[in-house]
Amino acid sequence: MEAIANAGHPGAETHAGKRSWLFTRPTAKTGIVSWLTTVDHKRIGMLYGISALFFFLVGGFEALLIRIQLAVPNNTFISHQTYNEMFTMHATTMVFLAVMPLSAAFFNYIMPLQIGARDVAFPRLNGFAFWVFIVGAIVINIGWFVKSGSPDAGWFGYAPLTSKAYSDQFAGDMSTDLWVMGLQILGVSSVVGSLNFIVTIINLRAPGMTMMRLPVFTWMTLITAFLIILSFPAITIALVELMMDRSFNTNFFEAANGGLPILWSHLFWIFGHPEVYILILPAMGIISEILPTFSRKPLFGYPIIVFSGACIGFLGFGVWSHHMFTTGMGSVATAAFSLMTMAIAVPTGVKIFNWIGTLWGGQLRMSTPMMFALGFVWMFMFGGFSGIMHAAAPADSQQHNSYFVVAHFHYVLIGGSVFALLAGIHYWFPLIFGRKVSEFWGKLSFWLIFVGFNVTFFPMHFLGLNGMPRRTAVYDGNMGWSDANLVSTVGAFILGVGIAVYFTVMIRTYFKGEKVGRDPWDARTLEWSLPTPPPEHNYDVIPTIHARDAFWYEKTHKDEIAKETAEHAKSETAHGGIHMPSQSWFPLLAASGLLIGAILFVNHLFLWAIIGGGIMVLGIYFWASEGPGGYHVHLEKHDDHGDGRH
Amino acid sequence: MPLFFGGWLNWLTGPQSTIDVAGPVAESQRHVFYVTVWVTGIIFVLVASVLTYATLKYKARNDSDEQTPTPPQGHGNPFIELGLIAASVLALVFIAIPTLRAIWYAYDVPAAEKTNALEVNATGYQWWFKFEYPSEQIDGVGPLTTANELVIPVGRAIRINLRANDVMHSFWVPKLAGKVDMIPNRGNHLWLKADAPGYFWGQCAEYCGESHAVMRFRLIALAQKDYAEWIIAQKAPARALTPPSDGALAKTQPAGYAFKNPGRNAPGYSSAFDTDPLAAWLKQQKPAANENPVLIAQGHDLFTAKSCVTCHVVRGNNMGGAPFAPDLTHIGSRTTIAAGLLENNSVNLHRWITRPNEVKPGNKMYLGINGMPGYMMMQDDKLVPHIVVSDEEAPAIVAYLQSLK
Amino acid sequence: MSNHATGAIDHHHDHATSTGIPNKKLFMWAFLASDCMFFGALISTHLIYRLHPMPGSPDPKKLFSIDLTLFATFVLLVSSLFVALAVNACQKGNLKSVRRLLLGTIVFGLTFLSCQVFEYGNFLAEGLTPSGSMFGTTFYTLTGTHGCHVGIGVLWLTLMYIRTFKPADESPWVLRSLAHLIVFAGVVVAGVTLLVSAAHSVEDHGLAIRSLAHAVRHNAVAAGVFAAGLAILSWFARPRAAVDFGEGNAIDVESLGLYWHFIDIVWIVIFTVVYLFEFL
Amino acid sequence: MSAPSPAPATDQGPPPENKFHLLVKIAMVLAVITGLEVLTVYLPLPKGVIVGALLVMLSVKFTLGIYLFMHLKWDKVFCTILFLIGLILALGIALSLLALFKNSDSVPLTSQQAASVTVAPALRTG
Ligand code: HEA
Ligand code: HEA
Ligand code: HEC
Ligand code: CUA
Ligand SMILES: [Cu+2]
Repeated sequence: MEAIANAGHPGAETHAGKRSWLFTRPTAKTGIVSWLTTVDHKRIGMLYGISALFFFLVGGFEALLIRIQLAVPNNTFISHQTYNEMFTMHATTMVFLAVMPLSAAFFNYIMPLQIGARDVAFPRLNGFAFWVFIVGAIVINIGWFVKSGSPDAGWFGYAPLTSKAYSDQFAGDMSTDLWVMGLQILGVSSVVGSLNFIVTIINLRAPGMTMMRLPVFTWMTLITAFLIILSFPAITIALVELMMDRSFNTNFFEAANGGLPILWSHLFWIFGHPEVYILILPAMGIISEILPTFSRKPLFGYPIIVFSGACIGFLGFGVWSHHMFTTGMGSVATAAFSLMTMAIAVPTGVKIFNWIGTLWGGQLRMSTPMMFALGFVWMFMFGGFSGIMHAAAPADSQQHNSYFVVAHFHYVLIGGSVFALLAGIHYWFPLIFGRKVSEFWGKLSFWLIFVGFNVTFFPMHFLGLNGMPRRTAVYDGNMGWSDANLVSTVGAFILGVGIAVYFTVMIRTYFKGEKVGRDPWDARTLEWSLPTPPPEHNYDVIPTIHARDAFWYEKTHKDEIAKETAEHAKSETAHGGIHMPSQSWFPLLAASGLLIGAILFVNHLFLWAIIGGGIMVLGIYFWASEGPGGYHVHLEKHDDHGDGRH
Repeated sequence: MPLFFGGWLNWLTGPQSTIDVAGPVAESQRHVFYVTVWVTGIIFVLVASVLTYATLKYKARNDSDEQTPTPPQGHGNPFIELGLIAASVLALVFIAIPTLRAIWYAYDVPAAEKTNALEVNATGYQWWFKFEYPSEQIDGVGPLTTANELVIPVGRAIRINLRANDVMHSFWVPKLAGKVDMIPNRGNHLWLKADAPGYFWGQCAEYCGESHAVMRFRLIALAQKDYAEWIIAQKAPARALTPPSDGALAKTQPAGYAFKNPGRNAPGYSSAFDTDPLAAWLKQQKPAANENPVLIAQGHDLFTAKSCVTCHVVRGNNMGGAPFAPDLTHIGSRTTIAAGLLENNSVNLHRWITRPNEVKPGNKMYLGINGMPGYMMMQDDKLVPHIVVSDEEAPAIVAYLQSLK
Repeated sequence: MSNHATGAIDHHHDHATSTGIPNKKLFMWAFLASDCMFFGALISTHLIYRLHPMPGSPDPKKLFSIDLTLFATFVLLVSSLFVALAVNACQKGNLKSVRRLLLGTIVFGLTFLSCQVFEYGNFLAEGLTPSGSMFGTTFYTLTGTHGCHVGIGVLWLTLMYIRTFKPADESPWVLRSLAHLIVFAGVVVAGVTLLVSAAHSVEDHGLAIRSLAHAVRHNAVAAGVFAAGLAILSWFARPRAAVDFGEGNAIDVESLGLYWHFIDIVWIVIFTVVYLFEFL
Repeated sequence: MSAPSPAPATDQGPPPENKFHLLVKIAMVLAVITGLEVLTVYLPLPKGVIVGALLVMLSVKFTLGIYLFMHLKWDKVFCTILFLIGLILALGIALSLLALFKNSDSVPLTSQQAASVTVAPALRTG
């Protein structure tokens, strides 16, 4: 109450002096402290984005090592062990530390703007989710620096390879413990973040922003958030069981004592399949923003696109065993999962068709974001088709764990998710940084990436059909795989150059790019009504929404909107100005407790680990005690936000 | 070079091709694959043409195009959408029907062939395969047991019970059948049939630890007569060659080959072998012409002295052994060693028994397993050498192992 | 735990959220949906392993004491009622009742935990260990995870209880509240020790004053801590100036209540599926 | 239970109705059902019937719990929907898992006493 009262009534400042020093809120707006204590969804979004891009490079670097090793048969570039660590870390990094957080970056930055909110529902929790993510990332990557080495059990860590008996090369090996602990922590981050997004989207919409007026990207954020909160518990349980096995000698996956390793597979994929939709739905959301903007048309069949997104999410929970067609589930179960999986093609197809419908009759501007978006449609469709081939269980019994699968999922993951995320970066760059990437360099990077990507992964279909299993550090030269592998490696380097160009251009643009004003793309959704970069409080006046493409409507009904805004501004000032949440140290403190506890735990210092837990509880306790705080931005006095703070 | 069009086909005819198949099960699976390729291919062509057309037709060609008034702001058309949904469902039905048929077909031996089927047990170990023939019992020993090379009769349905001893593995002979996993504490099975005699490549297809990449095996399909002969030969205990008793044993014998360490990951295959692997296999069944009984006897002694016998059975020569190491009774008649990785010749054998860890990192013969020390053993939490086979000793053991036809 | 951690903007500015559901409540319900999956996976694991038990695995029927479990179930049920009443009281601004009911919930929650500790003690004595058999593995992990949820719930309840003493003026309060919390923790540990020990001696000597006295005698330190702690707690709880806790906090108590009820409901499922089914 | 309220009055609309008696009644009903459940287990009925009865009583308790104790009855339906999404998914997945593992293809080797093939290879020699 106190904080609210404090913020609500002028004069409450007089009490502030009596507050404990502990709860003095950080107020820096620039510098390191401002970033460590930030609760601003835009800054948190940027933090997510930068970390994710960093890990994308790390994951890509690992991929290049993989490709070098496979360039020629019987290569000795890296050892088997290193190779195994490499693909495990490559996948874990790309999935959990690059693509998911990059999506989260967009959720954070863009979604609140799209619904006309000032921030997310629980700003400090949002900061916490980010710091916990960093903790998880650190824990997973500790392996590079310790004797145990990095996790090496594959990204789905099938039991019992992860059990103590088969993963400890020497006493005190902790690489698998790092993986187990890291994923659990990342799970906490994702679930907490997603709960926040769900509440935000459902509760903080601007007046008039009905659910069926939400931009599609926001819809996909919502569905993704649901997938996260509903699928992560399954892997958390699996990881807890594994952790119990490893740390306290229980029997969950100990075959000799009645354990069923296949239970791990089920629990993992109950999470794992929704996870791949967690990776693709945000991408689809981004595409559904870009295509209409650059076609200058509303999205074709908005309701059905939204509905099919929800459908994909829901069906996604009923198909997990298609990763286990070869585990001998019995004919009925195999058939059921086979058919369920195929069913997903229908809602996905609907999206493809509607995107094409959006282009139809439009005025397509082939700017770089549009190029990436069209690349997405092509490549994702292609990857989807090989997914359908997997869905046919008998065909999959040949393709499973072969390079055909590797081809499939890179088509959907890179051609799908990554293309869309790269498109999104181009698309929203002007909004976030007020500068625009040059078309020439943007398109060059697109074509390098597009060509490199296909040269890398198209031949892998043939490798798979020709019987090359995945996760093999070496292969013989007499198997007919040598040419395709070499081509693929060359492709990976073209792709690498493309990515390098992309990053270089982005960095250059940040410093030297062409400056642009508000709404450079003639876009349709609300976030573009903001100046670039958007002010801390986002909207001077919370907008009122009258139509689906809210900003397009504003642009076509200028007078009406201006009048309305003026009225609202008045009433808002009467309320004491714009209320903003205060920054806080405690999310960071709580997360660092988690880091300390996790590191002690993986070193099997279980009792010491309680110290970390204690720090975390203390962090949360202070967090709860300090209250949300808050201060006001008064626009009439300063157009800026430096003042008006208590 | 495969980079021109015809080359794509070369990319599909390797020894583990899933397209160039040799048995009815793999064929049924390929059929389903072809159906999916056709259906998705047609959809791809249709959708891609519309997409291309739309992109080209509605593309803004210059700046002035971009300035023209906004296009009609259409929001969708329910009829088109429903129609496309219906079409997609229809397309899926085309895939679903053969899918269902093949699922049931591939699940187990068809009823008509049940009585004639041969049952085999295959067990996955880190990183090799054990094969047992429950129908071929050897008195006082148990079922006929071999490793890494599964021999089957042509034209008969083979039902393979799949088990795993340590971690998950997967049994995959692409030309004959899709894979089925070998999972600890789970009883899986698959069935397959070879249409004609042949020599097939197989590989573990589930990641199973450090040397997963080199956990391979071979499957040899023989005409009924050859198969029967093979069974008889295999059921017999190991060959015993008596050396001349002229004291020659004391002297070192010539190796009969030159050994130079080819290094880590060096290939173990040869084009000579690949031209007709089945012939090579048949040849391998017969004793070599130039056997040196003295060297072999030396090898036999070394095999015991180096405590190879703690793990390996050579039925007739030594019993005991351990179930987690390959049965070597007839190792000389196999075309490969180290789980299908190296062709079975003197140099490769030499390489394997002197430097197992270079061939197959982390393998259990090197590290020891279940408390049995291997080439290394645990002492005070440190790995220390336990068995050393020197380049001088190796030729005798090689000769001994090769004599075990 | 998070009574103030959350929701500032809407509270103050747009008085209503888009749906009219308070943010915290929505958050809780979404979290509980997620927790359904959590316990769903855990209970499934247990049941899967019960489907085909290993030969020679322990017979749960011989281990389980239905009286004890029934008692624990009633205890949890009553605590659930208390927290429901606490929400009710808070909505009406009845601070004293809120405090009493929260304390009641805590006491019953702890009694439940004591039952669990007691049960574990018995099972361990019978040779059922987490590593000894699959049944032990899944049973301890499942009920232990539930127990952890209860423990977190008790911590949250305690923090909420202490929160009700926050002074309305801005005077510093953190240190006092921390002290409050620490004393509380001492009382809890001592109390549970006494309770478990009492249960054991009731088992040995029958239900009589004598056995209770026995428990106290054997845990003199715990008894001392318990008594002293209670005294300090009542000193902390003495009536003072106005506090900053009222109807406005009903949503905080309600979120806590949702969590607590959910634990109870999970127990309802465990009671039937894990315990009763074994008696068929 | 009716001590005067020290909290300041607020202007937040009509006070919520007093549910004291209702809640106590619900608790009693729940207690009674719990007792019945235990009794049911010992009834000389076919196993299927007992399981059915237990599941029915379980669902009644569950529903009473979420609907009344947890206020779903008085809250916006959206809360119910939100929770049901999780509940139904969890139920569906739990049931499919049980079905998968009940299947004869899934009987663990360790529980097939008769099976002889490589069950515990470490124990056999030769
Ligand atoms: C972004 C992530 C993503 C996405 C979106 C998908 C989408 C799909 N995936 Fe994929 N998948 C992965 C990521 C993804 N997958 C990963 C990472 C793995 C491997 C994990 C591992 O083992 O490491 C995997 C593995 C995998 C397997 C297991 C293979 C194996 O290991 O044996 C299967 C099996 O069914 C499968 C199927 C599908 C299907 C049917 C879709 C569908 O959603 C695709 C639907 C799309 C289309 C079909 C195209 C557009 C539709 C039309 C134009 C309409 C008309 C079409 C028809 C009627 C056919 N995937
Ligand atoms: C979103 C997920 C994602 C992404 C983006 C990628 C991207 C890439 N992947 Fe990966 N991959 C997976 C997810 C992903 N992958 C998964 C889930 C697996 C399964 C793992 C398992 O089996 O457990 C896998 C496995 C996998 C394999 C199979 C390994 C095996 O089975 O043995 C291969 C082989 O070629 C491969 C290659 C690549 C390549 C070449 C890229 C390229 O697209 C990468 C492009 C990026 C770059 C080339 C970076 C460029 C960087 C620079 C220019 C700067 C240099 C960097 C530094 C100095 C830090 N991946
Ligand atoms: C610790 C037990 C152990 C000892 C001791 C041992 N081996 Fe092995 N041996 C194995 C295992 C396990 C394999 C399978 C390794 C693999 O392929 O991963 C094997 C494989 C082999 C093979 C190849 C078999 C095939 O079919 O592929 C040969 C030949 C062999 N060992 C010979 C020897 C000789 C000679 C010695 C003694 C100098 C020896 N072994 C000592 C365990 C042992
Ligand atoms: Cu065995 Cu891979
Ligand atoms: Cu999947």
